[in-house]
Amino acid sequence: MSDDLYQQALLDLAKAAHGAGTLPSPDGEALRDSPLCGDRVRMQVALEGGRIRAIAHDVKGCLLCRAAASLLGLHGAGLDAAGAGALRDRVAATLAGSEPPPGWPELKLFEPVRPHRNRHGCVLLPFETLLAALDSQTRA
Amino acid sequence: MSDDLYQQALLDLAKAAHGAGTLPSPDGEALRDSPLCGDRVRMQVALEGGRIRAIAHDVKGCLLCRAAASLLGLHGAGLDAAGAGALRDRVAATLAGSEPPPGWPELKLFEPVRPHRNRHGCVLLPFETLLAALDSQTRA
Amino acid sequence: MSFSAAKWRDRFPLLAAHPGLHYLDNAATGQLCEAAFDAVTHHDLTHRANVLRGTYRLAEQADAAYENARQQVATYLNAANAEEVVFTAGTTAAINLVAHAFGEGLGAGDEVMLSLAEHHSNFVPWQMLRARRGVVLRILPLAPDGRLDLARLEEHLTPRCKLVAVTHASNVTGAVTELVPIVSAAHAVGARVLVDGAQAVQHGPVDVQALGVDLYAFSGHKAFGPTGVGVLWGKAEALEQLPPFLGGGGMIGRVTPGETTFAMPPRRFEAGTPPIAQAVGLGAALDWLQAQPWADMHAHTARLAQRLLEELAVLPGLTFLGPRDLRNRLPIVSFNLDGLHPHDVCQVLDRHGVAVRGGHHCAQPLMDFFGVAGAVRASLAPYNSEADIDALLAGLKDAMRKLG
Amino acid sequence: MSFSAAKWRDRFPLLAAHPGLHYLDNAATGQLCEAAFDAVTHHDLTHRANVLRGTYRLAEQADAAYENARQQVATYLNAANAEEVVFTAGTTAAINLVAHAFGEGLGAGDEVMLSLAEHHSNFVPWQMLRARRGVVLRILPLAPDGRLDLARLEEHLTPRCKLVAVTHASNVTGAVTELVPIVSAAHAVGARVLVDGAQAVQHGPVDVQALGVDLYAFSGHKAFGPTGVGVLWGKAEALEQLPPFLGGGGMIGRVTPGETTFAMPPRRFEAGTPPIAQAVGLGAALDWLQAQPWADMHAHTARLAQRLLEELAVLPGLTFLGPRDLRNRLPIVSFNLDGLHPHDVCQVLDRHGVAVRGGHHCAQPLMDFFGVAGAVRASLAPYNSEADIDALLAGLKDAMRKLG
Ligand SMILES: Cc1ncc(COP(=O)(O)O)c(C=O)c1O
Ligand SMILES: Cc1ncc(COP(=O)(O)O)c(C=O)c1O
Repeated sequence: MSDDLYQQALLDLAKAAHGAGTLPSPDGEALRDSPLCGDRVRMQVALEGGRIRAIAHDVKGCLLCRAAASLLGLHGAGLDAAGAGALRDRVAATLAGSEPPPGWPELKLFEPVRPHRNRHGCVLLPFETLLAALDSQTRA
Repeated sequence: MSDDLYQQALLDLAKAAHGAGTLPSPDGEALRDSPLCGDRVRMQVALEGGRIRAIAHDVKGCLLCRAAASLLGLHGAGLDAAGAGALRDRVAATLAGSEPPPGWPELKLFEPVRPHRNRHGCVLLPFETLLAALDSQTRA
Repeated sequence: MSFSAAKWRDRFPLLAAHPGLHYLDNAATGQLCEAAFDAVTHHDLTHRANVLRGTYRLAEQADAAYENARQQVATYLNAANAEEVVFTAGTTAAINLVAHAFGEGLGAGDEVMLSLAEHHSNFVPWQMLRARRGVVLRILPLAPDGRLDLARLEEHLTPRCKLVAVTHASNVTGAVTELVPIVSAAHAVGARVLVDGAQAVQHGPVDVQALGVDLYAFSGHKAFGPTGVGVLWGKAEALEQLPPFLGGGGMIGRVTPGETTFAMPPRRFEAGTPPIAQAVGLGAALDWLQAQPWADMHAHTARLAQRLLEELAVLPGLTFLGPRDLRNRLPIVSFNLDGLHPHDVCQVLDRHGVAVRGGHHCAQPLMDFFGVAGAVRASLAPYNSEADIDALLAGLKDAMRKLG
Repeated sequence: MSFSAAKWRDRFPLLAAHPGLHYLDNAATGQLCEAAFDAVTHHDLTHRANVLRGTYRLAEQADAAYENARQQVATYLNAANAEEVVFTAGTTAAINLVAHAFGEGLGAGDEVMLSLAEHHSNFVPWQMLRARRGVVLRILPLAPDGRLDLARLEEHLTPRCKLVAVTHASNVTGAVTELVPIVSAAHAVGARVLVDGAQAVQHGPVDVQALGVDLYAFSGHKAFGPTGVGVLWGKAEALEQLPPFLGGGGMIGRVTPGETTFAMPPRRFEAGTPPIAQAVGLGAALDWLQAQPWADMHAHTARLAQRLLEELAVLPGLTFLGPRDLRNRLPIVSFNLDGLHPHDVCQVLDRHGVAVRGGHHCAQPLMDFFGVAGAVRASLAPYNSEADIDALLAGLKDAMRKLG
């Protein structure tokens, strides 16, 4: 495990910013602040049969946060609420030391964040905002 | 200077309780609590031409406080307000390290209290209550 | 028996350095244990930085140390969750926090029940709340031995009661409060229960879940930890319902000149830079205490207290404040000697190397109940020994001779 | 020149033990000086006891040490009287004390004036007061460089203003507030002035009498003292007019279930066991600081800050938050690099052994004013050296290469 948080692959993922932008008519949407650093993520989802058809996000945040959002833009389609919740938990577990879940190879990029507990929130924020966006849809 | 707070002469002075009791029709009266130990002194004065003619006190307090009140009972007559104020200051100065004022030989008994700063208030309380009693008279 | 008071004493640097000191003022402040001393030193020499969001190593270490302390406190209290532990400046600060945060939800006619045995720190904040919001204070009376009179609970605990705030143990009589009936009666009328644990935690781990209480406060300095730190524990759902008390850095979500949102507990209640090194020291003290042989230690202090009670009882003119037996009671013994003022007695005891406190012990309503202005109090910790009791008794006899 | 940064650094045990550490987060927390460390250790090992009315030697020593610390603070602030010094848990606690005690006398329509540059600790307590009592908050705007816009003082300081609460120096821009015109304008309308000195006292002794302010707050941990302690200084006549804030032991005259009377300042404001050892440590820190060659030290830190400002200014995409010159300004430098997030920058700097902080620095209204979410902040103390600036600049270049 490299101790370097900022591997080239993580930088590339962040800068690719998969899913950045807005959806024309989202089914769900949420805005979340990081309570302590002022970072902010907006997530929009379009759904089909309870599953995510499309994701769009707008991130004012650090590279870790941007990479996490980009990862969701890349692979989020197809998740339902339960799947998104499980994913969030698996990401948290990965940060706490578990092996990343199969099928999400990019999560390996966050392993070096483990010892930096104050940065865990940066990685988790997009996942949590996605959950909130799905939840907003349920309640609408 | 003896380090012993409780010299026989001090005990004798306290137990003599000169001036303990009440005056039939006092010209001034005050009740003072020690803010931190709950001790309580009541002082009454009868005046003549602005000077103390008679003193009476009721003390719920420690031996130091009782000895100080007794000393006032013994020698307080004849003081006016200015004299009582000056006396209070001289007693405070004695506790702080100065020589006791002439004419009050018993104040020497309080010299061993000097290093015990938490007890200075015990000695001063009767003097302060006397001032308050004189002041109550002025205002009446 | 695996416990040795002499060996325990050696774990307290001040006591180890002062072999002639008979320290019997533990209810005022316990001596600092080596574990806490070392933890604070280590923290200040290797991990000192502000907490929250620092991204450099030192700050990460400071954060980890601070949150580890939170976990150590949670473990000692058997809290469900470390997030239920709020660090404060002490018991007094913790109780005032509740009086304000919980108190903001109360209004005229709402009731708060206390007992007559409370320390000023669990009395005055409620009087001040009464002045601010018009709540009614109900004061549970005491049985003649100073224990809370539970027979009169029903009479004082009305459906208008929103909070019961009682001490876990009296700092004057040592009487331990029977919390279980109080908690069930309080919960039956929908009231929360805040317990002042300032005198309890230093006598062994506490199980807040088993007690069933909602909020629990204590101080570091009485639990062999540093001054400047204390704890408010609260059930997660109880804390979540409380608005913040103090405003400042660290307790907010977002601040604009117009509006501010607040963080989740425990942070919501920790405005400003917390007592970081002191919390680390307290955590270390409790972690160390947790591993001690408490059954042996209780037997040891009870034996000393029993002897003290017995030998005092035969002194002429002696009156106790509080129960005369040791059932459900801490090794705290308060008394008066007829005609002798507590401060004079303590002063003479000091010349015997005996440190005890005289005065009202910040419990004037309880003093009034006993009809005295003050008392002499000897309060024991596991490091005390027969020699301390010997010195106390010899000193008392000397005081009676000298002052009588 | 009699000042050597390297020798000064050796008086800070953590820094002496970590020669590779470039600690530039002094505005968050200063490192603990040896004087404070030794004083706390000495106190806990030789004088630990509760304060107030203990009549045994240890308690007398604890009292004397605590009151001596009060005098040391008074001397550092040039206060008229040690009784004007109230020990608190920190700046945040001190400001909240004023917001409650002074705030209780305010009502709807009364005004409190702040500035837009305030730390959350001098913002949120007033917002909470507004919510409690309906006072109006007036926010003095800033000039483009982040300094308080004194030209607009008259417009915001109305005859309804009862209190002006402003920072002595910004924790983000380093700008030092010109207090004299503010104080005279405030006093002209009958308002009191509370100054948040959290960033000021660590840069040399303060003269509260010369400043003419009424109340002054600061924290121990930023002034090279312990965590867990702070100070509210107040003019005697200002403190005497304030009701108590927290209730508990030590701050009362007499307590009965019906009524309670309160002690005189400073005790009226020190409910419960104070942070005794921490106050002793803070007193020792200030006593030591008082004797330092401040003119040389100011020249030293100004030279470092000047170099930092100059070398940063030429980096591509760099923007400063705050004045670009050092006139009337502390050695605190906040900035952003275009496209780089402060936390990412700080994390790379950490790998260079450079400890700086990134984020909103508990000053979100000020961040909003500058139109940013956060910034990187390097804050200097006299122990910093050219080597620290070298490491910071090298690290920044690395961060630009790595993250850009
Ligand atoms: C200007 C200013 N005011 C107030 C505070 C709050 O100080 P503390 O967190 O020590 O209470 C700080 C420090 O964070 C500050 O920089
Ligand atoms: C029962 C009780 N409650 C509260 C307190 C107040 O604790 P502190 O002074 O540490 O805030 C004390 C100690 O003095 C106490 O004995």
